[in-house]
Amino acid sequence: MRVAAFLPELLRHLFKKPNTVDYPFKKLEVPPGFRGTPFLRPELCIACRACERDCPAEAIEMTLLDEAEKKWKMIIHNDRCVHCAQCVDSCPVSPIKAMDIDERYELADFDRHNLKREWVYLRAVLKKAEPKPAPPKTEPKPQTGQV
Amino acid sequence: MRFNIPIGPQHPALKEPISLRMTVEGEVIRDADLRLGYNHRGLEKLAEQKTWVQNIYLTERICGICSHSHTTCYVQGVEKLMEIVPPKRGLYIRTLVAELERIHSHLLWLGVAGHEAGFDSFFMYTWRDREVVMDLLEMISGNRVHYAINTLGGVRRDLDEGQIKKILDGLVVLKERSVYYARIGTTEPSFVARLAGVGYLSKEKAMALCAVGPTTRASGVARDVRKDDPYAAYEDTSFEVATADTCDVLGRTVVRIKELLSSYQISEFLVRNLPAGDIAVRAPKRAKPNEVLSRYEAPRGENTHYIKSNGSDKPERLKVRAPTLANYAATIEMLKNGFIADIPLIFAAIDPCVCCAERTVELVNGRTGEEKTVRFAELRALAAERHKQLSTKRNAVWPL
Amino acid sequence: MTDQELVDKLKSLLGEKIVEISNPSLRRVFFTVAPGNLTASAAVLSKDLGIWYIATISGVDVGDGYELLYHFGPDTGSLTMRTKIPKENPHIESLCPSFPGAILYERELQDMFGIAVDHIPDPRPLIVPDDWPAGNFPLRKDWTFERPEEIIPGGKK
Amino acid sequence: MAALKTILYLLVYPGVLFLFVYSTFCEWFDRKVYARLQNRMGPTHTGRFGLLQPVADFFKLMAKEDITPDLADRRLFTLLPIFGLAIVATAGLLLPVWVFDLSAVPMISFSGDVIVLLYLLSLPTLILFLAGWSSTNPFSAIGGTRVLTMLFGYEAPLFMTVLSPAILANSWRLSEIALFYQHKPWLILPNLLGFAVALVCVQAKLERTPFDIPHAETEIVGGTLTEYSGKKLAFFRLMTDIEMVVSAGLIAAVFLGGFPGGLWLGLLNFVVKTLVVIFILSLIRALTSRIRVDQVVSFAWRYLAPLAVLQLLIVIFIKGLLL
Repeated sequence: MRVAAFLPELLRHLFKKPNTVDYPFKKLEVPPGFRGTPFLRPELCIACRACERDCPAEAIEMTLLDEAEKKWKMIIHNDRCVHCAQCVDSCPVSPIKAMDIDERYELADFDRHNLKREWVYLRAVLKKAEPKPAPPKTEPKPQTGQV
Repeated sequence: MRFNIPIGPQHPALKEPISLRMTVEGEVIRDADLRLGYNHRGLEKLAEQKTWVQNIYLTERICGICSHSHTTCYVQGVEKLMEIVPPKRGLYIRTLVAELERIHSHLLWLGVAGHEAGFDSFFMYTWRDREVVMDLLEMISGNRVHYAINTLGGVRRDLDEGQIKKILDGLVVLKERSVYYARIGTTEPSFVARLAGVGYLSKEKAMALCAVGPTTRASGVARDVRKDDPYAAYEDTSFEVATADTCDVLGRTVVRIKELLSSYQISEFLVRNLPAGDIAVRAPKRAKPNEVLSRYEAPRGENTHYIKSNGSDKPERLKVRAPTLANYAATIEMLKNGFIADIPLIFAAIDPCVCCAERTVELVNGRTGEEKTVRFAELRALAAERHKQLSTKRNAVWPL
Repeated sequence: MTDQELVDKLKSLLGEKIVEISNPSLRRVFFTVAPGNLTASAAVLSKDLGIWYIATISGVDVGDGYELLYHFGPDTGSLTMRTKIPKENPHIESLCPSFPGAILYERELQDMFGIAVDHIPDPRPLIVPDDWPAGNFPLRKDWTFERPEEIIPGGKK
Repeated sequence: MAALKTILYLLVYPGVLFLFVYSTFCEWFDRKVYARLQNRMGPTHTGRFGLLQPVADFFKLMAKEDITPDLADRRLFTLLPIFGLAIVATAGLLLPVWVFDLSAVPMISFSGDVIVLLYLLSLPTLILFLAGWSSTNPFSAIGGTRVLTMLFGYEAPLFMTVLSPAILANSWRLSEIALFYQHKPWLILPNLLGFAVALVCVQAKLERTPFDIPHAETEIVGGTLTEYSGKKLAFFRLMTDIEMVVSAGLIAAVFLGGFPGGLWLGLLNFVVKTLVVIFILSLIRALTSRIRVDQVVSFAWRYLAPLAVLQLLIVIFIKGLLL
């Protein structure tokens, strides 16, 4: 038993910088590999629907718009997404995944409809012989940002 | 004078909804009753409609604090059903995450115990240093709470040299701080006065009521699944099962601190002896009809999953027994003849993990004492009715 | 005590009460008894084998009946006692005299499967709310639920 | 003119307005020190350094919906916060800081005002008890009984320790006690033990950790104030803040030599000395965990009361031998 056992530790911190982060004004950096928001690289997607099948939250919705053109539509419901990145693991396209996840974590919105992301695209065809066309290095922007 | 006080479903001491009805006489509790189901999400039924892969993430969401324990328990059961053996490196990483999770859970518990006893400085400092292990877990798995590192047949992410160095550095800091908190927690007089002798659970009672985890170990029962029934990489590690024989909340604190120290030792061993090789093997889509019982020592005690497969890509039955449920009977026993002031500490000492989903509320009519259960829609209707009767009408319309 | 010793000991203690016994993997023993022999077998487990820990009770709807699995935890691993009861008027004797800790799981069993547990010390519902409609037992296979269509609040469609 | 002066005295300085401003500042100081001791930031955004946060909290509460329980006595329930605020504000007027001239304002400074001040500081405790009891909520009722139980523990030692410097100074008047110690500062030293005991008792009176038992939120939700909301809760919070300022002022006046130096310097003295006392109170709050109500009573009678008696004996001894 020691009275005021915590005293030295408390006084030591009295004039130190606080350990907490002034969050909405200052932001913490996320480590590499952080699982943020999923997105699609539509030019690579072969429409195998593996991500849709494996998504535990049923947040991925794929529909075939045009049979002849092989035109597909994918909606990612970010309001349902649990950020597990199973879709990235399930995606068979390699080395650059068609389905990938970025590091954005501030998704809050006043309207759940704004959280949907939608892509309309033609199915990519895997070419076995020739190497893949160099995928764009920059983060592809969602083709239709608005809903 | 005897009267009833309700602790929960909504109460500042409870982080999750559960209802404890206390019959008190002055400051002394004479009887306690328990009511669950405020957060029943029908998870076992839902699991029967999801595929094996989807169920990993479903079981992960049984609990936030011990998310890794439920997935590991589920995944190692399914691996047996599918007759695949994960590679050694995968098992080591899985065990490492499990131990880091135990560290974060026990540090969290230390802080919560401080907070329940009104020792907020202790709470702030332990949680500040808990960030170290949270950052390690985030670095390894990509998320702070739901690590999702397990997959059928191994783990999903590998460790590189830089990460291993960071983990070792972090463990040094954590170890030093834990030793310090152990000293504070067992020497600060006002804190010890709240812990010692509170929530007595004798060894016989602990065994009869089938308590698990640190609750029984603090009553002198050396029972630890990691030792009795080694899974994952625990066969390679060596550690002591932490016990105490004071049978009170102080004993449970001591057990948890001892487990923290042994967890640092195990994690360090795992990181230093990480075998080379693959981290996962491919898992089939279906499992043959069979059944398996999987056990796991979660930070709160033994976690049991019974999984039955029927040859399809979905389980026939997934039975989950989380450790907290097993401790409820013992909690009622500990609460009896205690003080009202000790309720939060005793209840927190089993490290309850109830999880949240609001479904119903109980309304007690103040005049008649009559109780009824009201659904959320009715409650909103009642609120709207009351709102209309108010003399000053508000103009603002609530957006929902 | 190895698994084989446990199996031999069970065989000698319970005799012909055991319908079937298996040891599918290391530290896992499953044995089956008739529903009538349940409490007697449990008493033997707790008295003669010194088992005090019951992990949980799993109920499974197997089509032509309910299979109940009582998972015990001896020091050597896990021991499961299995029994099967018919679907008509399902009821089972309580294990609370031998294992007081079983009460929570028996109450859960009542709520989820509608299996009446005879002589249970506290038969009130544990998990389902008090006004839960009678005759609804969620974990039976014939109980299905309609998922209501998700209505997303907000202005836009 | 005299009437105007009295009104100014009651309403502006050192009356309600000054007490409001200074007590919110003290709450900010307490919160900030508590936060920095815990390596946190504390109030940051409202006003410069978050100085206006307690004021903002007060006005936010004033704007909130005000609910009275169906079963509660409506009149008592409403009047209690107003009474409580009035009582502590009155107590604030008795502090010797604004009364630098011994001959002036006899209704504010008189022989025996230290007793009146102590009495006025006891009343908020009773107000809190009545508030808890009239709320007809089990949590409030338990909180109310805890308030009274604790009162029996700390009140006697507090009276004894505060009165022992008065005995040494041979006066029951706060300004005279302060003046005595200003002339003989070395006589403060024998009272150090009493100072420590008084700090602990004031901590208990203000219901702060380790004595925040009547409103221990993890045990009995809001305790005595569970059913209070809106304006009434705002009044109670303000009451607690002013009570803290007045108690700190009392301790400073009795043990730390009062507030000499006229209008401005006296005010400066008052601010510095009360802040020192409040800093120590915050430190105690950060250092300890909440104890049980039975432990409070046994702690008070096992340690505080004997120490207070010892302090009295020391004072009587010194008075008999040296003076």
